[in-house]
Amino acid sequence: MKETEKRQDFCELTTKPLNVGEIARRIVLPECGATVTLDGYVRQWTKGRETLYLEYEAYESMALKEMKKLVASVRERFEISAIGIVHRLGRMEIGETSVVISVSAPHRKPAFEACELLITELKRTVPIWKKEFYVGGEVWVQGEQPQS
Amino acid sequence: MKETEKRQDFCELTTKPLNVGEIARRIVLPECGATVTLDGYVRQWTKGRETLYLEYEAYESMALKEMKKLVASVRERFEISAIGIVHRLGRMEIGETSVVISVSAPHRKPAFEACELLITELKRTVPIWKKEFYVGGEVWVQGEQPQS
Amino acid sequence: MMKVTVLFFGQTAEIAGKREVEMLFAESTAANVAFAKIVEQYPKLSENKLLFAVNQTYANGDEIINHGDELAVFTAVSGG
Amino acid sequence: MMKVTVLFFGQTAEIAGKREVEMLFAESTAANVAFAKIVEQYPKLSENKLLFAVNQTYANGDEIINHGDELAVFTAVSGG
Repeated sequence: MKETEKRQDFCELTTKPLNVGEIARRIVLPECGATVTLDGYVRQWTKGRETLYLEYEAYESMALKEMKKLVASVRERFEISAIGIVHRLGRMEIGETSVVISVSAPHRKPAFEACELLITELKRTVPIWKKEFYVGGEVWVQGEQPQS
Repeated sequence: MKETEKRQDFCELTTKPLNVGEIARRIVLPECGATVTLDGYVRQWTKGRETLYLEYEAYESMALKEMKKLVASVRERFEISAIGIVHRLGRMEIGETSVVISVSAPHRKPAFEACELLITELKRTVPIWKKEFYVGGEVWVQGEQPQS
Repeated sequence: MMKVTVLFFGQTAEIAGKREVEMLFAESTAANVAFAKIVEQYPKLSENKLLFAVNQTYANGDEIINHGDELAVFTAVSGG
Repeated sequence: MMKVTVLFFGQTAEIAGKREVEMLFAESTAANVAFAKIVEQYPKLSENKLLFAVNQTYANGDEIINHGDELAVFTAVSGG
């Protein structure tokens, strides 16, 4: 059973627009009743400053490895059935989705917890970087430091 | 601003299949960077018992009123931007979505908290009932009692 | 006498054998009195823990019923 | 001497002016020694807090570098 479930997990990087509904529905399994999905996208306004667009890049081979490690470790900790993570790379306009994390489970509570932990850890450990382009400038967004 | 945001909220009942991605994307606003979505659907297996399908019915006018009250009260408590709730009624097959709750926010943490509270309270207070059809029988699923 | 509409849903509709009925109550009847009369009329309802609503709002029982009000009797909700 | 590939991303790629370079190290060089040499070659890198990886895994510095290894130098990640 554990093996069957694991085959449903996926971690992907793509430059194409993400379809949040399609990703969320890919992990629906017969023993599941709930899927929690985080849709992260480009925010236009941050404390009165306007973002024009973002550009994401990744250390792709390592990012996929780290995403898979993350999935394996979160799986161990929660009563969940499947995890799907897709991160988009390249230029993204306002409102466009940069990351989707979906977690399916028999019952919703562990799906909420696992999904929140996955995005927190992804932002801390997966080697992806974003550059923000705003009116009059551009800046590499500073992330948190991972503690090893 | 509060007024502008409120116009984005929606509570709906429908007998048509739900499109989780479409619902989630309807509440994306310029100040938002994250949407958390719960997709609740028909589970086939519950502790070794097989469900064939479910039938949902609602006290529609009161259900919409309770959903709107719930949205208003959750809005007060969290730094969130918009809430969308759609519940499907009628017969639903295995894996088909019965409810979608989406919450958008500038930052993800309150969106997770609000989404989880919304589904917990919806299940406790919104007058909707489901009947489970299984091999050899059918039963009205017993809900929790709301404390007034 | 005042005329009110009484609605049943799910399990209570199955027990009552109908989804809607009109009933007459004396002026100034309190909700808990009205609901007790409804349950008296469909005694099998009392085998379940019941919830009551007056005009699409959960009732605490103190409400005074008015002509034309919409009452509802149902079991614990199970949506989601 | 061993040949390794050194990768830069985002801000470190801008500072180094390249995304990839080959470098030579003595046999049995530890990762922290190798990374110190890389930073020496591109001194502006040291203006940032840096993270290091060996073969697509975060390095703690103790790793012994082998011929053909893939090293990477980058700033705190900011995906999501």
